[in-house]
Amino acid sequence: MTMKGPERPLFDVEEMEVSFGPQHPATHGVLRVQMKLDGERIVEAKPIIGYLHRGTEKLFETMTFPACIPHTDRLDYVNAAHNNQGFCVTMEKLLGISIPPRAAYLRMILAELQRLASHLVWFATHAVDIGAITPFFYTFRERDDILDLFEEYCGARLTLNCMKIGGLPFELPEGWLDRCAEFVDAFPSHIDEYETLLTTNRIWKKRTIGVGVISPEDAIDMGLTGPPLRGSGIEWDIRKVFPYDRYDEVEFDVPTGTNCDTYDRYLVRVEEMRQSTRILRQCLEKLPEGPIMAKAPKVLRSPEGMVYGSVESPKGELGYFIVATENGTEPYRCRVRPPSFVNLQSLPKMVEGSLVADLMAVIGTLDIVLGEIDR
Amino acid sequence: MSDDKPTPNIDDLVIDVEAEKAAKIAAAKAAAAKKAAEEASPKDPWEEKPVPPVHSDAADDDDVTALNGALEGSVVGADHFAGAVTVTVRAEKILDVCRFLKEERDYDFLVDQTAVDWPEREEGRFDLIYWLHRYSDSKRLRLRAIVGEDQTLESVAPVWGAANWMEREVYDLFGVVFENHPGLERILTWEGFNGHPLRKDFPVEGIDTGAAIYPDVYPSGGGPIQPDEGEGA
Amino acid sequence: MSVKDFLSTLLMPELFKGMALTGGYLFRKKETVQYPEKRLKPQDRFRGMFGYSLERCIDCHLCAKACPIDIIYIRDHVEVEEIDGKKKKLKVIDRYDIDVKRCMFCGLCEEACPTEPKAIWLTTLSYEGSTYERNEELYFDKERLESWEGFNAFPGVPAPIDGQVPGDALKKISKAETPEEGAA
Amino acid sequence: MPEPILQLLLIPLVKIVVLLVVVLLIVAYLTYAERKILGYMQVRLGPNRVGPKGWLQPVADGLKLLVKEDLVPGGAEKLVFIIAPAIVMVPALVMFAVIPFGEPFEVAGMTITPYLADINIALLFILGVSSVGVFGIMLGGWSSNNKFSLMGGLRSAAQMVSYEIPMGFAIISAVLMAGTLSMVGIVEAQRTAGWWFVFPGILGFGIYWICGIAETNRNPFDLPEAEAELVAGFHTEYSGMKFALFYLAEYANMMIVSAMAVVMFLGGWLPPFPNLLAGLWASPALAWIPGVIWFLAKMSFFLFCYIWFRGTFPRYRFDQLMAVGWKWLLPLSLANVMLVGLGVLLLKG
Repeated sequence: MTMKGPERPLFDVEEMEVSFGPQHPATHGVLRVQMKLDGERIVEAKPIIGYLHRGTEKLFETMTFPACIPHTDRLDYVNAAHNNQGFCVTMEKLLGISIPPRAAYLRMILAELQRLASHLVWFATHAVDIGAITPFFYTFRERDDILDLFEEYCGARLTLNCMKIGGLPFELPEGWLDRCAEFVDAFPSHIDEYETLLTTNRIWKKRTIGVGVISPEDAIDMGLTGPPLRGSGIEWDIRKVFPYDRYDEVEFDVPTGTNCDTYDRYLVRVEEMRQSTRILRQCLEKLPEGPIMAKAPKVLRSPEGMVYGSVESPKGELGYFIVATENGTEPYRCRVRPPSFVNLQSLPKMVEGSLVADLMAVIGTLDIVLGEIDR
Repeated sequence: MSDDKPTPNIDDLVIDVEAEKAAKIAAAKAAAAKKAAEEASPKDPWEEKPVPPVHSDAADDDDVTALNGALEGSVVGADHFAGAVTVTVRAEKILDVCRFLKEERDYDFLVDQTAVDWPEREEGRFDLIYWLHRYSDSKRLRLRAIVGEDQTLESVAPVWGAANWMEREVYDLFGVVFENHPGLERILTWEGFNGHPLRKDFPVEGIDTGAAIYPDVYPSGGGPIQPDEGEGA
Repeated sequence: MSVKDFLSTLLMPELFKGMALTGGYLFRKKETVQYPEKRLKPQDRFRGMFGYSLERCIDCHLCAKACPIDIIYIRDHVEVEEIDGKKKKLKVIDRYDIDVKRCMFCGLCEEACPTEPKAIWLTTLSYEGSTYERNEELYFDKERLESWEGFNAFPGVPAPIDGQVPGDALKKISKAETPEEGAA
Repeated sequence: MPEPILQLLLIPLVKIVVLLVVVLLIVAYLTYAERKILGYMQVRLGPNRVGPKGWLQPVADGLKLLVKEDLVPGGAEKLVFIIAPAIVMVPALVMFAVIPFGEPFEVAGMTITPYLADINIALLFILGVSSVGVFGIMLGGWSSNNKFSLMGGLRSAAQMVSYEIPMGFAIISAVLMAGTLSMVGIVEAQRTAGWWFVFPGILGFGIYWICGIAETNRNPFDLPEAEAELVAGFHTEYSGMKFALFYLAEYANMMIVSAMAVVMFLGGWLPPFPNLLAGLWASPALAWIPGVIWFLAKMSFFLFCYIWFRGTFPRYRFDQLMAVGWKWLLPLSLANVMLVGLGVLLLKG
């Protein structure tokens, strides 16, 4: 990527190498970006990852199927429910378990609440990266309400471990549905509040429109999923394409963008929050009575084969690829397809040729979580 | 057991072997009777015993036939399991197969690429897995290429940009070398790391890399039970 | 550019709207909980610190097997005793240790426990487990698990009370029975 | 004691001491106010642990910074690194010499002016001295031997230089209306004119205010220290009292900009609308309040706005900041000068 401008620079230009992170206020964890700068312009950006590598995939190979679930919590730590759900959905596919409708609906409620929580974290950090500090506190206030709901349901706020292969571990506590409904009713007005601060703000628009553009063709080629792909105008959502649990029974729209830039991805995510509340309303309405666990054996024994299952996590397609051996009680190989990992790969494509400040906007808009990238 | 605590009810700790056996038999009988009664009435799928998916031949899948037609001898076998087709292809032909699938069959999205280690297997140690997606009809196809430990493989990064990091990861964690990769470096571990962590012969507890390892410290008499200590009786 | 657009560019109404919002928040109620003086009360199912009852434990080792990170260490021996003229095997637990410093509070041990009510559970209403020393202070043997001895030593942890040993995550604990520390 | 010594030495000395103490006290409590107000806007309480309601927080902060280890990074230009904070701090304090806080009053038969000096080129003096401050920031950024600091220093140099021009033009519009460069003269001119200059010079006021925010490196123009990009910008490597000097200088500069806005556009120490309210009941009541109070009240409004902006807005990007400065503010300020000049010409003949 060369700098736009006169063919031959007036002065000798020396590129400055800046190592961005792994300790830096804006890198969302321990991401490191090795940059070559020409003044403020990024000539080359190379993400360096692996500072949080804990060998989770190796650990999966040593533990029984149910014992894997708490470890999935720690992959994308702001988004535990989807990790649980992805693993459980995949295992149910492998074992041929079909879960009761009540369990499926409860899973959807938990997953959509978690999506809201995750998007709120994204909103907060994205805004802080671009210099608006106040939305952080407003979104975390609502996120705390969601975490309270989680805590009431399963006893944990962050690393939930709230699903089991074949259903759910707990029945709902008394009054939980009412509190959830109360939250869902109040939430859209809060979204309006956040949007007042940013959506129409001219500084916000200047910072995001036309920044981090990736064309639909490139987006597909780089394997983008989730909001970054939808921001590039491709209507694609695992919940619609390969519905799991009972997502085929609820109505919702898949928002898409047109300009393929950071602002569109911002709008897509904000709209996704609204759609999530819509799904939540329907789920709360339709929630049937019945058992919450399928009739699964206590000790799960797998057939031989490979299976891939995926869910639409707030970051993109979260997939689990499990290779099982005959009568095995633990996965022979369990690969996680982390959406953040694949999405981060297109960071150089998005930022090269733009300014340092745009790097922040793009890292924010990719919504990466390093726990998931490094695994 | 200290004296100030309530002594445990002795009956709870006593196991009457004979009585236990009898109780077990009775319970099993009751369960069998209940099961027979339940089997008579129709049940919801989640009430029934789960039926695991089975393998079936997928040679007549249209992608497989197309592949066979265009690139003769590239397909070794095709298997259908749990709603997905796995096509085993020759490792030497992987780039041609991928290019064909992308250009002719519209598989323009590489969802995932990974590897599986089978150290004991004769055909070759590693399974390379490519998991493709087609947007037009949302079909997914899994390619499998078997690679030996000292074999290399053609990189598919020129076909799908997404393969770049995934191949780096496979190289890092399994040690499979990809040819013509734009920058095959370690990605999750560091350059110079001794070993490939996801191989089955890599110890789970890790290796001494020279970095400080802080051992677990336990109080005297605590800590994990050593094998020579014996696990109960 | 229409007049309206021009005016909105010049007068910056959206910026003032944002300022009105933040300015309005100056006078709203604050969300802060002044921590050491006031505490948020965890929910009934909150997976806090461990509780254990030697009385109920049947020494089946299921919790140790369920634990994903193998931090429960159980050791027992069998004593043959004569009770009422019958010879009976008696399992005696020598050691029941949990290495809490490595625990990730997933609750699988509680889920695996077959007794009713549970012999090991995670529903103590406390989240204050920090210490200055992790090897000794965060290694709980069976005496400490039962009495929470030492655990009380942490500043501000309410002592366990009678009603707070439900043994089952699903059983309701009456909120009135727990010491009221002033939840906000 | 002979009269001249008293007049020339003692009174100015006392005034200097009082001014320094008051200014530094206000600066210290401005940091407290910022944290408190930001906290309140963000549904939290802000500092409230040290002393009642956190009133002693600035003292605690100061003590902490005082006893902190004073690091000079390896490879830094040591001398420059050490004097850079002073270069920033001293001009910020010197500028207070010409700020008129109130009207002269009599004590024991002596007329005492609540300002150090009323020089006839006060505005030029302020413009000149304030430009010195940017050297400190640049030198501090450059001498730290840190790439983020260097970028912060460069950004701040470019930003300050380009915003000083429209700011100068905005000040000129006020000077045109007053017909003098003296700060006291400008306030007196507003008294004779009967209205604050903000009403005829609303455009100039707006430009001055935006430039003032940019000059002090505050949100939404806080690029030199944008923590999301440059960690802490030019003072990344500073710690202890050196950092404190940078920090205090920023707040002192905020006060200067606010004070100048008050003097030039909001009538300095004058109560509002003396001619409109004359004869109404409110007029004597307003006049009864001392001028210093009026001045400080107006100034605190501006300082509050600083904090308010910080709590609300995102940050501009560097090229956008330049575009705003050169493409919008500069032409607007030029046009404003012409408009005001024309108005003055027509009205005053």
